[in-house]
Amino acid sequence: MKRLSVAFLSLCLAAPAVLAQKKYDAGTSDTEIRIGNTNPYSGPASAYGAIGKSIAAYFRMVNEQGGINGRKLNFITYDDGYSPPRTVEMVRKLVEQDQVLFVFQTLGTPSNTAIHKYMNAKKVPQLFVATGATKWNDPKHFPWTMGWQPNYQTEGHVYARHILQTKPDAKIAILYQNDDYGKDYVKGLKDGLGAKAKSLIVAEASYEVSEPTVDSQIVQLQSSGANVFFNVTTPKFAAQAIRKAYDIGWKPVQYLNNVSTSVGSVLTPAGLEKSVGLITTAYYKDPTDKRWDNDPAVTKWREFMKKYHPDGNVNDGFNMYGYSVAATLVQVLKQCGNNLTHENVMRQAASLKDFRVDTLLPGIVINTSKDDYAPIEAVQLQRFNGKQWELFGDVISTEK
Amino acid sequence: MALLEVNGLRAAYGQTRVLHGLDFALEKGSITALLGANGAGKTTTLRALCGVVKTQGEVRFAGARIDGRATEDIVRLGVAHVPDGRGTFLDLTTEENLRLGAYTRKDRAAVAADLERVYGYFPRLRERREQQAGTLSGGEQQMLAVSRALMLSPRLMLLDEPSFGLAPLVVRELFQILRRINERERVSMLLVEQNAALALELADSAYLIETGRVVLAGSAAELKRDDAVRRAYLGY
Amino acid sequence: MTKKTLIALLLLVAVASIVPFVVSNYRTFQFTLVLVYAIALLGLNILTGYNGQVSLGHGAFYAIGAYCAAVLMDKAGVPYWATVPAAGAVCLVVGFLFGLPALRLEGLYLALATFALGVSMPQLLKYKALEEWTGGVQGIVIAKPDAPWGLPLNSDQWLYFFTLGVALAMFLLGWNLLRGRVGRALVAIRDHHIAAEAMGVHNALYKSLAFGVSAMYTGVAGALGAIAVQFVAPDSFSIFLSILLLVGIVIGGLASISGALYGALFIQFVPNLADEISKAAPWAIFGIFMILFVYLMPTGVAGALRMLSERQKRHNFPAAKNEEEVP
Amino acid sequence: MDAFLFQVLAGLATGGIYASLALALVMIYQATHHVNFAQGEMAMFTTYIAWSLMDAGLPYWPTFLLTLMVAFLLGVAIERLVIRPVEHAPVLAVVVVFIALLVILNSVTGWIYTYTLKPFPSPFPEEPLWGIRYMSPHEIGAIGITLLVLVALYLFFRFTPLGLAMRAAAQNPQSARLVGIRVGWMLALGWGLAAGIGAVAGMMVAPIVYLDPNMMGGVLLYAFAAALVGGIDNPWGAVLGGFLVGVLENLLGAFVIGNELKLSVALVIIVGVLLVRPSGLFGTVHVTRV
Repeated sequence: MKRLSVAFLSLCLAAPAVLAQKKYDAGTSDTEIRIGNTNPYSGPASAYGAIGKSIAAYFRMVNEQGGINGRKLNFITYDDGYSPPRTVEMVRKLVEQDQVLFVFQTLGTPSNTAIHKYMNAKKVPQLFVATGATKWNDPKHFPWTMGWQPNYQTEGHVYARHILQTKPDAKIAILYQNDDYGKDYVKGLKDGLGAKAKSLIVAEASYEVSEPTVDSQIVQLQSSGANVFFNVTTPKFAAQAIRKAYDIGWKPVQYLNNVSTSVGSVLTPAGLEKSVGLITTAYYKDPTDKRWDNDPAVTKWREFMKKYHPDGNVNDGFNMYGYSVAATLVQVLKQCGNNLTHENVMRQAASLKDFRVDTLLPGIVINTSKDDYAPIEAVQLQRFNGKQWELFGDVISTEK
Repeated sequence: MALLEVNGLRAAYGQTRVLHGLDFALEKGSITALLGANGAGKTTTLRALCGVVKTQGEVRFAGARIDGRATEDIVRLGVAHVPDGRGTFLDLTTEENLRLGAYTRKDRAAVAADLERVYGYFPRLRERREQQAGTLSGGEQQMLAVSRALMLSPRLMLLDEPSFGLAPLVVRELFQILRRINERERVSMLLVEQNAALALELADSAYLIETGRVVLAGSAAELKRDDAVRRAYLGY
Repeated sequence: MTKKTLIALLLLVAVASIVPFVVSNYRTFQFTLVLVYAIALLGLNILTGYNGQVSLGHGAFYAIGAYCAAVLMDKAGVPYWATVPAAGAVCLVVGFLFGLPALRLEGLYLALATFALGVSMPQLLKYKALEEWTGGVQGIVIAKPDAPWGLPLNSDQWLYFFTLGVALAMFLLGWNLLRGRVGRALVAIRDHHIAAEAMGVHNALYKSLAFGVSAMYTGVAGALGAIAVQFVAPDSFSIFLSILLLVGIVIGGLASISGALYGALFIQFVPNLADEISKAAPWAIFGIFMILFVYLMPTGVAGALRMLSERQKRHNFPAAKNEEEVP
Repeated sequence: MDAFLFQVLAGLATGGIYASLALALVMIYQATHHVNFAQGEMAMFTTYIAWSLMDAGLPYWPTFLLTLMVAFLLGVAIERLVIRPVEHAPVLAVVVVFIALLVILNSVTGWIYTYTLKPFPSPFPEEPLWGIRYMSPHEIGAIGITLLVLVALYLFFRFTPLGLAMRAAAQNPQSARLVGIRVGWMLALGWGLAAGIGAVAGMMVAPIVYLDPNMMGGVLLYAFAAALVGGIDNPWGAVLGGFLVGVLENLLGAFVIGNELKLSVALVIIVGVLLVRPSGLFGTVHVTRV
């Protein structure tokens, strides 16, 4: 019933646009919509390149199925090697030379910060950026920039709330990556703990991505006597940390950030038996989680991978992420109808109403408005039982 | 029959031609000297013979053509080179340097015997056998260079300025040993020397080279008597 | 300077001045970056090419220069043009100081020390105690300068000319320095340091000075780069920047002033070209380009051009040639 | 006190990682007098080959041996095909070729295998040995293997004519030719052996840090520092250097200056040591006579 009403609503929204005159900005025509993107396809951060590649595959599928309102999506993606100066260069190329209608899923907090001002000065949408910093939800000052995923700080809040509810005597140890992403999480947790943060957090240790292991940090954290471990790490270090904590006999309650929840590429390397009891949040379906083996959406995704992205790794959550965010964009473009201007793209992106991507967890819907530039604002806690993640509690809204 | 025959040997460094068709021969068992001023092409001749520089012309060793062959292969025929600058492996020990001289030989027992014999010639090297060769004095390094060449059990030794930078007494000792090696072990030697007097004392025959060509040839005694040689190279 | 080189230089400047009016703003921005890299590469070349001290960490000086500019503009409100000499001065001092202990290090050991500097720099920039100025992991966003005096130029064009002016000044300075006594001393130290000492060249002073001057050039480039990109962050100055600079001087041509420009063109445009060729493995293509350049021009583009022009001369005056060559 | 001991043990475990790659660097340096910046990526690439073989169903030890052979051939092939043409180019041009190899291998591996983390099996048991929890059996075993390689390397260079010839060829190729050493093949052999040692390092490191194309990226600097601080021409020194760097870094991070600056400070200390002892702690002092 609900789905029907959503469909009806979007039909209503779309109808006037179809009737109206076609309006184009640079990068669009009757046959094409040009979309720009930067991703690290080279360098130490190239793991993220999977996102750009899966988005490209998704658009290939859309185009093969006839495009959007008869227009083919022309996805122009450049390598920035995760270096902000190169992002600036590449985005200028996209905007000024390739004349894209907007950039989409540019990846990395520093990279997006580097182009933040430029995009807003140019009034070209910087849509659904691939980073979880809070600053992307600032429509007042930066009306042309919008995030997509739940932001790191609010995820930190969720864990803080859970800790306060379930373990008031917690002694918390934190391991975090020494960059904006790690620090955002830590800030979120501290904010969530409020005045108690000082007394509850007993140890913090950071690591650099260039370090081979985080063993030393885990030993440090263990010796603090903590009984709660907040693990803010990317997949490789997450797996190392989980394994090391288990091996040295440290058995705290473990909170793992959502970046590294993949069963296939984090928990399996760490050891499934060593991962029992981990708590995290989720918002999209992990394709390597047995729970979704027969899920129609995941099955559909698998077929997509086979047909359009055979080089991609089906154990890689980034491929699911890319698929989901691309699906969100397609909805925005559908809503735009024939009015393909910078302004309308931004307006439609800011008027997603209860939009549901079937690869997101059940109950998580996307809502945006002109004051709310945070598309996904709900997550659900889950615990690992040795075989698969088990959701518990309700979908938690992270809206402030 | 000559052990070494050289016909029309030409060589150049890049664009600079150094040898302009050199002809000479070396009798088996003899010591032959190449004389000449600085830059006449003596060192280049030795380098050309063992394939270190590219050449044109014909070089026969024991009747077989060796021009154009790789240095390593020429060495394997029994041609040992005592290069200018001594070619010491500075970071290796004295004994390791000597063992390298015998690198191509498979007869272990004979190599061990040769090592002893070399130490017999140069007792100083035995004292310094475990020492890093770079710490040896100039004279000791020259002895090491000669010894390393001997370790090949060579049929022909190419000696490039063995007297260079050595005290006269050391030179005398070294040349006596060279003579002894030549006599006892029938090792032929091609000697390049700037010190013509010294060379002619040791050598059986000699060639005088000027700007890449042989200008005079004969027995050591004949050259010693030659006026031009005396004036220009012997200084009396 | 011979008449011929002067004419060539003027011609080059004339062409460079026309560029921003015939290409798009985006291209102008790219050429600004080329000039920035060229200054940095000239700096590295003074140290590594001319003086033979290998640096695997010059990105660190680039970063210091960039942060100097950004912090001065952001915190102290210093106008952008004044930050460039300030960055140069800071890097001169830092480089000179780094050069002092480096005196005792040669070859591989110096490579390690500089490599370490390059790897550590982003971590230092993130360090808590400095966060107040550096903005920590978030970096600093800076404003783009507009053309002054009502010049009819947009900010990209103005920035290009500003950079071009600085680059010209730096290149002339470098040319003066390297053609004269200082340059000869640097090369003498590189080739025969003991002999140079014997000839009365003060090795230690020259080597540390080379470090300082080299860092100054790279720091000036960093400041200009920061102004052009309008953003600095630790991630902008990873060790790959240092490595890219080294690749730049080798491919441009070691110990060559013009080589800096060729190297800059290479490191600016070849990665983009590689990306155009293959999304799947852009680095692989980039690596192949590097190898091809080294194979075809082992002494760099500048070295290859020099050889070509010499061959041309020889071709024109074959008789004269032989006379010269006789030792 | 316990915390201190645990940090030392954890430091030895990571030090073992540095030591194993440092050995490969020493090997290639002994044989060619170059420090191969692509050594880590070669190790990583061959470890992926091992992964593929095991993925195809081959058991561990046959895979291990087969990988060593493949790595050896790969090393020889790289020397012959890629390095040989720049034999006479300036040293820095060769360095650029190394950098090129590094980026090519990294990129191609990512392309073939994707960047997703892969677990890599260990030949050692899972259960803690002798009740030591702070070093996993694999970490202990890996150190053992590294020491085995070290002894083999030492014996090879010290006592075999081939080892001696390789050192000679690297030090003074001209003289080496004059005693009949085929210098070209020595270099190729050196590359092959270094690649083999690298493969061992990769297969020992991968179970600890997991297999991904950037597995060795961070390790290279540490291994380089370890090799130099121990003495680049001394395999014992390199291994000790590895442990030293690992332990030093952990102690600095845990007790002295915190994790953010531990690498920087460790490097400053290492460079300081090199200032005082320019040939490393255990390296041969090089003499130059004028």
